Amino acid sequence: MESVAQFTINYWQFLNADGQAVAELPAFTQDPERIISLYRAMSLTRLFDQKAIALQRTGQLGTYASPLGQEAIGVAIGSAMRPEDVLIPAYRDHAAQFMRGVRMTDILLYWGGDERGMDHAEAREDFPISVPVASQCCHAVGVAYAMRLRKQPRVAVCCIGDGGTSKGDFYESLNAAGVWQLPVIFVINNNHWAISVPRSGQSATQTLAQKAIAAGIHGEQVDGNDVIAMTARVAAAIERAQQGEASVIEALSYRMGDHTTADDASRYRSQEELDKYAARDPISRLNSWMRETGIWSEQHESALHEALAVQVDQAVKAYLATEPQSVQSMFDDLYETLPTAYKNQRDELVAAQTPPDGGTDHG
Amino acid sequence: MESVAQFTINYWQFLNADGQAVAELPAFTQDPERIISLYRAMSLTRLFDQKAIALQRTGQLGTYASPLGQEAIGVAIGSAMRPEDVLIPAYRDHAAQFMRGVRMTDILLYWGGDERGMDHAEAREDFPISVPVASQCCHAVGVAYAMRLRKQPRVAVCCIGDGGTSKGDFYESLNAAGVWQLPVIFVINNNHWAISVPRSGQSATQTLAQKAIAAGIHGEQVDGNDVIAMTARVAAAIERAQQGEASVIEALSYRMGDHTTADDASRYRSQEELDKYAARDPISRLNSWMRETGIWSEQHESALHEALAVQVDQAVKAYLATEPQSVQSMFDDLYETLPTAYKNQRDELVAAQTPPDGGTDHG
Amino acid sequence: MAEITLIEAVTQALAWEMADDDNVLVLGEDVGVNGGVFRATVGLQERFGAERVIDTPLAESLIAGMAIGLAAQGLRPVAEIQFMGFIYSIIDQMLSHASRMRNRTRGRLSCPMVLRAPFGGGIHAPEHHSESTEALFAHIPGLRVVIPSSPGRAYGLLLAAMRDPDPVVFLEPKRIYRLVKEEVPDNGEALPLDVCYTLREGSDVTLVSWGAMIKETLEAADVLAEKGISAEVIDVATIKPLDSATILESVARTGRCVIVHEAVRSCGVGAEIAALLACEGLLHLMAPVQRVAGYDTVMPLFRLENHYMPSVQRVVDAALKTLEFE
Amino acid sequence: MAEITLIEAVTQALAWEMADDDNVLVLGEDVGVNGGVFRATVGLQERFGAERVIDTPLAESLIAGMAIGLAAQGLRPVAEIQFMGFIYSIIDQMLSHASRMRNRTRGRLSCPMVLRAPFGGGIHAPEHHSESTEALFAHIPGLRVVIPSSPGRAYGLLLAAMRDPDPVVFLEPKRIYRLVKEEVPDNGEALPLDVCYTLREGSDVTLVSWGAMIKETLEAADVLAEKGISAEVIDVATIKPLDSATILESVARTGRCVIVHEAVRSCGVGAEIAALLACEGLLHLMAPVQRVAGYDTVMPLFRLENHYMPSVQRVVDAALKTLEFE
Ligand SMILES: Cc1ncc(C[n+]2csc(CCOP(=O)(O)OP(=O)(O)O)c2C)c(N)n1
Ligand SMILES: Cc1ncc(C[n+]2csc(CCOP(=O)(O)OP(=O)(O)O)c2C)c(N)n1
Ligand SMILES: [Mg+2]
Ligand SMILES: [Mg+2]
Repeated sequence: MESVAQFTINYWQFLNADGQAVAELPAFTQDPERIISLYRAMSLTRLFDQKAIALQRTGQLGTYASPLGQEAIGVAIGSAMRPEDVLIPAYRDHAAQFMRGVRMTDILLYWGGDERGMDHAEAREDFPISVPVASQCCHAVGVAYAMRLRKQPRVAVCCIGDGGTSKGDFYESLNAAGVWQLPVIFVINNNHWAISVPRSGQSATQTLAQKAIAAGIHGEQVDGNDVIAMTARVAAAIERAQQGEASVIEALSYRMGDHTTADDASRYRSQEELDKYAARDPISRLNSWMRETGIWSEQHESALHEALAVQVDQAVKAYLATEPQSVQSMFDDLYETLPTAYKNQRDELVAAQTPPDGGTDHG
Repeated sequence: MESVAQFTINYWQFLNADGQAVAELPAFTQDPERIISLYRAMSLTRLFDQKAIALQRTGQLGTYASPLGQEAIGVAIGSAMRPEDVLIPAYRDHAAQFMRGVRMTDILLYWGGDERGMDHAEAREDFPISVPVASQCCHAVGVAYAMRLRKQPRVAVCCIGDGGTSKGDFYESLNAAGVWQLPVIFVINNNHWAISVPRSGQSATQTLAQKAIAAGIHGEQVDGNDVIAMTARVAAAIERAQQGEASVIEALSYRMGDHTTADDASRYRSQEELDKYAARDPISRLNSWMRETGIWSEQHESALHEALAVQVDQAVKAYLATEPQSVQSMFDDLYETLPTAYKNQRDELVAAQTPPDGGTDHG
Repeated sequence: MAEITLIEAVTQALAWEMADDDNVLVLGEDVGVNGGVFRATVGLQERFGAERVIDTPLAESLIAGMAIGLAAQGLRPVAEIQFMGFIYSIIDQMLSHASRMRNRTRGRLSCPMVLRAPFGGGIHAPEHHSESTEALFAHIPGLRVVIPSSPGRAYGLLLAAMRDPDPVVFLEPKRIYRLVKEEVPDNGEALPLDVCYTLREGSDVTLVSWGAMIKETLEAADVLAEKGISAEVIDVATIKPLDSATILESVARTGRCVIVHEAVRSCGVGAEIAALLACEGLLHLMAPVQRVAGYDTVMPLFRLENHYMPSVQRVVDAALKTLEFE
Repeated sequence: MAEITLIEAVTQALAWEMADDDNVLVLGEDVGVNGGVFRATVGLQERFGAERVIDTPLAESLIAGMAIGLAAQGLRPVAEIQFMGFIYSIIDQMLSHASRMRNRTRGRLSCPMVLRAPFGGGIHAPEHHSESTEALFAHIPGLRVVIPSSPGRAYGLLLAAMRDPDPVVFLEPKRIYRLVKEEVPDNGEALPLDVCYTLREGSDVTLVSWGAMIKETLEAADVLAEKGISAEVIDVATIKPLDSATILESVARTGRCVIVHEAVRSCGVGAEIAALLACEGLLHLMAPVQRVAGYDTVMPLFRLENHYMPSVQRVVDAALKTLEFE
């Protein structure tokens, strides 16, 4: 018997749960603007989230998936990506989408049952939200392959949850990324739950980062509630990706809210667990550090919140004021040109909306 | 940054390519009977294989997948398994199936286009051959779950190829086996090719054994052409499985023949490569060692071959003499009881075979 | 006896059968502690233990494939796919293995599994949560596909599905999960599979439907009755194999047929029923067959879903159209 | 100009388009060095390089999903699934993403991909290598499903598929891959999608088919002609969307229709065509529609496959049956 292969998984953290630096901080942290922009983005996401949940509770939004407590992940992704990169998100990644230029109104439209939310004016090459878990990973491989084929210095960044790592599509994609040395990064939001199934119910592995070992690509674990670590590590992965090394980043976080507004997490998890993770909050952590380093104050905080509240309110207003789509819109982008075969049906649909004068009343 | 998880993959070999012991041999090698039975089984598989190819070439068998050069893997699996265990084979595993009691005639029937080959009289709980690559891995999980639920000291052994390790089903199954600590073993026949795609085209990993790391189960590499190593390591995995530790065994071998009789491997691989691997043949390797240890001679060899030839000939005769199934057999096991809805069709089918007297002639 | 909803009838059937037969297992995503995202399996894990009510990893192909392995070992797995929108990755396991295990082994092994999944629109669910793709399964030989339309039939048909020796895809119309309540005695009595249920007799036109659309179809029959038109309403219930005798017999009497389903029109199960009439019931037909179905487009997000789904009005209009022919 | 087979026409179309449009890529299992297990992509990797003719790992969902990513980036992927028997694990990607990318993003992204797969029985292939399950794709809104039945149509329709702005499932009847040869000018001229091809005009009965069964259908028309019966033969070619006008117009003239397909009868595409006649062509029908199809059972292993597949005799018998009605 001889040992023929050895592997190690590393864990990265810069700020601990109390906002204290536990390692030498990356250079970008010297730039208060940059730090404040991360802070602002996380705060915006949280405010948006509260608003979205309120809209849902009052019947003005459909089922909605909250990223509460996981804002650092999306913000770091969005912050490290360049405009020319492509984001392939799942359904809990609007923090990243906002950073990419997707409007809050678009996200509200989507969860409000309107396809136009996926037709955002910015980030035109980014993928729309993917609901079928892990299916988006295969798209990321295709996007990255296209970039490599065209010798473009771009990367594809794909988001997935801890539950999603159990799906075949996730693995098939990692494996292919390894074979072709593609510029792609898979960021796992390990928020410890997949609806009611805990992380331990998904996989017996010590880490999710080690899934990368099965694909021969880079894998590492990062404190997903440390936006500095996340930003640094996603940036490093983007560097590697351009050299042809794909990565898995397991971002350790926690789903502080229900799975979606249709869920009631108290059925399956304890308040103690919530309390434990509340203490690791990404926003208050960065806040502590910013105050410690003197770049942030109570005044800054309230000014920020006022500004953000205005922004969110405007987005909500725009959402609520959006004219509904025509019914025939459901046919209009089915194909580039609607085949003759379906024209009748489109006509029927339109006719069904406008009962002809003097039409029979079947009530 | 800190290292949070470390992994090692080990490689096992007892007899090197020349048949020399390179490590202390396991106890069972002291028993000449046992060794000779392994040798006999490998030789039988090879003789059967030659015959099957000849039958195919002469139009007496359909497309057929040869295990040439990989006989040690199936023989070791079959030899290490107990009757109460369950084999879940792919399509190149008849060496293992023979050891389980499946008749050569049954395997010929299957490749000869007759379903009755899957209705073998022995090993009634073993799965039939699985053609959709990797799909059988999920079945193995179910079988192993049933064993664990019933607290039976049995294990499920699932066969798959190197190409099959790229499929989502393979990974989903390993992962589930880890979660539930199931008594299941996945043996990968790494014969270096998946039709025309070389091992390197399937995965960037150094080994296939390390796929186990993504599932938190045991993984190791074994010289798949060393029947002693394979037998010992499958036996060890059966032990572990009963303690709730699932395993992946990557058996390093080589596909000496074409993918199937429908393939022409000379289109995509070199004679040099074939020559290199021919020197690692599992049968001649064991033969060398047996002769070295004095339990085997030229006389033994020719007596064995005579006996095996008779056995194979009988099987072929029985195959060729098998009466065809009735046409309606295609309906008879569709459901336990054929639903009324399909009775007409069964009648139509039967009627189509027996043109009524005086029926119209549409020629 | 209390009245229960369709989803409660599902739970009741599962619990009855698990209590009665140790071989019955439930597996799927969130079926355990959480009792299923629709609460179909609520209380089962507490009562029957985590070994028999299994929360699986998030892996649908595994769920179906594992059920095949369990069934081959003589267990009776009832697998849940959380929404029909996530059922597609199991088609391979169902088509290549579950449906043909008995056939390909000439009866040596079999696959007595049930695959449950909620389906259909109308509850303002997120994307991919509202489609009706039962036709995909109805084309696979060796399967049964069963769809209840009331609490009583949910109970009786699910019991029958669990006792059936062959694989059954059991699709639950989630829009009517909690819409009506009825008394469903918990007596373990199954209802027959492979037969249509005639819910209302009539002589002028035959309305054929299944699942949630039975609601609109019955309402349409009421509207027609007010107009003096007597509509027969048939709940297909088992869409594969199809009980063509009941449908043909009815159309032989009425001469007119409207088929109602939520699924996309083209190649839906309605096509098979219309084909049945064109092939075997032509001489009975006094008017063209009408199909009132989902449009041949992607089920829209929920703002427009009500426009997509067949309405009572559309069913009534279609019936009236068939009656224009003398 | 040399005559070529259907499979050679496929290769010719791929090569033409790859030479003409740098964005065209071919991907799949064994499509590279090996040139495909049926030789459809032979020579392409040599000519266009391994970056554009991609041997993938053995992972079908990846192949389809990756094609979606490539297409979203403006490439024109032509993905091969080695046999239709291994296509089922991509239904999720095709249904949930490829078919609806344009619709769900309101045109922002689209999915101009082609998915090629050989299908059908009759070549004594191993298990799972002989089924015809085109109906599964014909039920998915947003897709096109195209099936050629001759070298010329293989060339012209495949070119059209590769140039189509939306996803096309292109199914190749492997039984006739090498059965006939014809001259197919390599001129890059596409044939129209979404229309039926009338291969033979006739006035007594309409025979509708597609793919390999066109052979038996044409032969049946010959047999019928000998009996003085004039059969029209329609090759549906694009089974989704369906060109109902051509079929209805023909049946309006003949009053009789026989639909021929290899796939399982229940919920096959034949059902949709028969439904079309029941719904929109009823008044033309002078006799019940006949479906000559694969039986509703698992395609048997090859010893019995010829008994399973529709024969010329069965088509002729069905046509004669429709003619019994006056
Ligand atoms: C393939 C698939 N199966 C099931 C579902 C239903 N579902 C939606 S989210 C979810 C859990 C996902 O958990 P995870 O991947 O950890 O992401 P999280 O929601 O925690 O962000 C499930 C089962 C789905 N959307 N897709
Ligand atoms: C899911 C699936 N895709 C494709 C095929 C076609 N096919 C049959 S064998 C094979 C290669 C398998 O290679 P490997 O797993 O290494 O096994 P080997 O044949 O070398 O024993 C392929 C692609 C299949 N049978 N199943
Ligand atoms: Mg999660
Ligand atoms: Mg191999």
